[in-house]
Amino acid sequence: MALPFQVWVQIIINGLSLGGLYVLIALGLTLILSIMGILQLAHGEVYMLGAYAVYYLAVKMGINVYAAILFSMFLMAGFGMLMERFLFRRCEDKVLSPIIISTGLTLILQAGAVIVFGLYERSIPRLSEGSFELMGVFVPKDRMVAMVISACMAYMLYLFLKRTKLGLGMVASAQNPQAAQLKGIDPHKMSLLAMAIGSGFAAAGGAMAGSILMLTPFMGTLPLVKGLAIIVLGGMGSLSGAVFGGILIGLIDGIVPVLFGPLTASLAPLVIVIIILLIRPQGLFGHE
Amino acid sequence: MLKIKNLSKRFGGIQAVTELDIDIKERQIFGLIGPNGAGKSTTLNMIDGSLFPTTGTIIFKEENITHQRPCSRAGKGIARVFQKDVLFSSFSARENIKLGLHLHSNLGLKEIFFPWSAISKKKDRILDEKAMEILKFVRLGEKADEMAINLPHGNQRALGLGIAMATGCDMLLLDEPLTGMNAQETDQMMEMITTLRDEKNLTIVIVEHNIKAVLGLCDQVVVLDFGKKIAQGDPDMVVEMPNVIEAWLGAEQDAV
Amino acid sequence: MNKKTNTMIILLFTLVSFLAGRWAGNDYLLSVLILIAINVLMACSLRTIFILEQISLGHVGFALIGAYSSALMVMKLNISFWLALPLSGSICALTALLLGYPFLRLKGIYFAILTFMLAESLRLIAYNWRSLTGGQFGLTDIPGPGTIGLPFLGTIDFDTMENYYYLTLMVVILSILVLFFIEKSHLNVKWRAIKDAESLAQSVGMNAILHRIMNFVIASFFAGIGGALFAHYQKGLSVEVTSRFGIMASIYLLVYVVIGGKEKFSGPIVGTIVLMMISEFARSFEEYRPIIIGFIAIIVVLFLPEGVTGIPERLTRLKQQLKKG
Amino acid sequence: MLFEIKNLKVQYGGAVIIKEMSMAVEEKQIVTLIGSNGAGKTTTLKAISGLKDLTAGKIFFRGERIDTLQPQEIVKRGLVQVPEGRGLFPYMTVMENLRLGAFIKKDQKKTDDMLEWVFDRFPKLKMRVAQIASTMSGGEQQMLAIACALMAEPKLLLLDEPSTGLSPLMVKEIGKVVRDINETGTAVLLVEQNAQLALSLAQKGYVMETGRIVQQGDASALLKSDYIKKAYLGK
Repeated sequence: MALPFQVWVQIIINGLSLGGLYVLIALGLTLILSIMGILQLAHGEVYMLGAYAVYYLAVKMGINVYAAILFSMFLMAGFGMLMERFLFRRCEDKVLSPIIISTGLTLILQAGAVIVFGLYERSIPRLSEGSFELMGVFVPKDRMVAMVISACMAYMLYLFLKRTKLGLGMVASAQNPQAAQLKGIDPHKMSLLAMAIGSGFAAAGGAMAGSILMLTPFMGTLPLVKGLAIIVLGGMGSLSGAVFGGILIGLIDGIVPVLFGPLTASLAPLVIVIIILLIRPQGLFGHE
Repeated sequence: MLKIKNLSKRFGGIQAVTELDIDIKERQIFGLIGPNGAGKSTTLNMIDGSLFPTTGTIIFKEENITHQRPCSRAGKGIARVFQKDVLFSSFSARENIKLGLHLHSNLGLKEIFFPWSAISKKKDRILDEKAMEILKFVRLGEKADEMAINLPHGNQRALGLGIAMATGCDMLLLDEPLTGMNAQETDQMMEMITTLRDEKNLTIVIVEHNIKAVLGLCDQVVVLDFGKKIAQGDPDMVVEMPNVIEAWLGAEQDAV
Repeated sequence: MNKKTNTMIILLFTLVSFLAGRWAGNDYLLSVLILIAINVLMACSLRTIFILEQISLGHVGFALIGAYSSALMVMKLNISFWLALPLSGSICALTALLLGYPFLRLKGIYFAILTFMLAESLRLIAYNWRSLTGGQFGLTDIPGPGTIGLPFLGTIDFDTMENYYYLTLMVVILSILVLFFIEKSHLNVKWRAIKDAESLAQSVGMNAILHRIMNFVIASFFAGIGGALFAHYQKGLSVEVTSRFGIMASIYLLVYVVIGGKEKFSGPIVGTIVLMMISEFARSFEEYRPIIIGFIAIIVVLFLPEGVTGIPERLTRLKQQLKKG
Repeated sequence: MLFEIKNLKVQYGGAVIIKEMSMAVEEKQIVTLIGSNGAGKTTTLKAISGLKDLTAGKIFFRGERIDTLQPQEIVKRGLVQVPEGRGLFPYMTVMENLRLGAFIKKDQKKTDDMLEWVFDRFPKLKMRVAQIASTMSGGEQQMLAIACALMAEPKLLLLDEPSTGLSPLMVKEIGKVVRDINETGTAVLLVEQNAQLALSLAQKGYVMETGRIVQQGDASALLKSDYIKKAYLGK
């Protein structure tokens, strides 16, 4: 495609910053899926609530944006743990019941957000003002900051899961829950931890999206759809798959609409997922 | 009956089966033995079609079936008794056998969608009789209407054998049929397997660890190790071979 | 609940819905009844997928295909409504056939995710394909079935609300009967066998993937019919996130099935009617409706996992336990 | 008495899986529980390690009642199980699996010492610390599973059918390992279908059939009894 070089840089950076957001969502979903074995369809609403929490903290109460984001992450982590303790833990099966419960939550939280926050769009203060020049293109700083934060968080999660005993215990619980229990790993504790980390990540994602885009009660649906595509694409419960898939889908969303128009863009993720699943049914990074 | 030529299978980086040649004659009871992870199950999976080989061919009754799905192989006369999914758990024993019979039930569209019509009922009665015959053979005649899931373990395995018989197969693949059975159940199962060959003229392929059963049943065995054939022949002879002893049986019969 | 109950509930549904049409009297109530009837069909066809232990979160995706294809056929190709209706179902069936192989190799949660993506992608396509679907403004002025002369009944104008209701009801009941026949047929026996032990089923000669695709195709056909009926009732289509074709609509359907009870054929019928009635009674506090449905969904799943149609069995079990002491 | 089960009963749904059973393990003993599939052996083990709720009965370990405890609490008290199917973490390395074996141990240094000890005992594992567990052969996996359990320094080791699916050669190896472990002072409860193996290793044996203990006593005596010979050894 004969696009000017600057446009290329621009859309790739857009894609990567979207990708960063998607990675945060997908990591949370994957963590919850692999450790608890459930599909958390209210994850998008946690993202939405996380963003609104930052809005209230930063705009209404005047707290520093970064402090507000941190606070919102802890708040949502707590909310996630409550969901695990009082809803998901009580499900009899792992597939259908959590789907219904989390969709029930989606209905409640979305409608609740409409009632409490109203339908008008709001925004969170930017993470950073101004822009800088990169290869002849002006890149808004807030996007770069968002990308860096996502990358750091993903790396910290990796270190936690690989290097700490608790993290290793979580991965173990995902691979063989019963054996993990026999090693003295409490599955409920691991589920609580997964929900806490996942929800915290979603809150961070929501806050960053809120500073780049707008806040609405329905803002959670899109990232949920993307997050789900990513976890199928990346491979069932694979964290590296989530990172790779997130960046890939982000780039597609950044590049394809500009190159081929919105119609192709709306079909692209599905087609790519189907093609990859035809070649590798377990996803890119999944185990057989 | 079944010819396997130059069969290989790779999973990612692991070579599960390497250049395997096997020739199974009619009415043979053929044993596939070897240590765990030697490629026995993989081979069985390629014979029944749940896995396709990387290279090589499988010929059954003069026909190349290498890339046919399990359901079409069932139509050609290959049936399998599984180790795990032995039976249809939410059906009764009789219905289990009838599901095995389904290839021979000759149901037309009309009977499929109108099971209460007179013709369907008549065909159903014929199926019931056939099913009872098979149930009696596997010694479950009295338990025809019990739910399969509630049967004791030994009965479940027998029912699995019955389902496979019901397909009217010529070749039966048995995946560790004796695992988890006590001596009495083992004897019964072995007797049934021999009868199947002698009276029903079936060719039988067995994967089994129980060395006594292998010696007692098989006419011919192939020993696999690391995906390769290391020995073939008469079972009594094979278990004396030094490389088989080293790889599989262990040096002497001390502790066990 | 014994086996006769399913038949009873279908009969009762038929009878009551015919009478309801007479009693309704005004267009508003009739429109509610039409939506209930369409949703009953959607929920029943969704349950068909459940028989093979799959969960579809994208059932409205097929309704969308059905709705748009029927509307476009009538509007752009001048095909008669009576032909467009079955054709739109067939287009859905064809789509399901094409998607069946890549989709149905996945099970459980992953199939659910794929169907979820499908529905959302279809919605976005309808939103972005302006030349065909009118984009965000959607299609307007979709013609109804019009006037037709029928033997014994004379000329009937199906564009009136009451007549369209009866037409919808006829199509819905006919479809439910077909689904019920399938439920009672040997096809369903095979599906249950495949659900129990897929590899064994294949080993006795059942083509599992073919059966899975067939099941998906049948369910999608009726979803398409439902969508087409909706298109010609609503006379206009839109694909906003909050519309009938958004993800939320799929979720509502799933909730109807589960709350009614997925194990029983009559489950989705009962679930849809009960929930849509509750939702209708809550009309005066519009904003709170999703919250009410959400709470009901959570409570039913936690405390009554077999759904409403499972209550009688639960009571019998309780009685037995009480007798035992 | 190190370990004791009193009048255990386990029900699942409507079915009674274990009707009534009692058994005991003394310090430093190898005790075996044999029986065919469906006799209730695995359910018994699950009940012991807290994975299944008891309908009735009591379980004692070192004088303490443990049937009301969570699985992780039971492990902390020194009762460690190697479940059927080995209970490894398939996509983790040998080293990670071993470290997880010591999950309940707080002291990092002690874990490292324990690791050395285990490597002395299983030199083959030391060469393969970076290998992914699922790529090992069945026998090696069984060894790794036992090694993992030892990392938790058990007082009583429960082994659920360690010989299943293994070749006769591997079965012998397992037998040796069990004897070795026992010589270091760890009591072992061995659940097996392979009666020959189990009874030749153990000092005491219990025979379970359809949810009940039908025979018990000295292992060597059981091995010679007509009942065992007929039902389990096929002689």
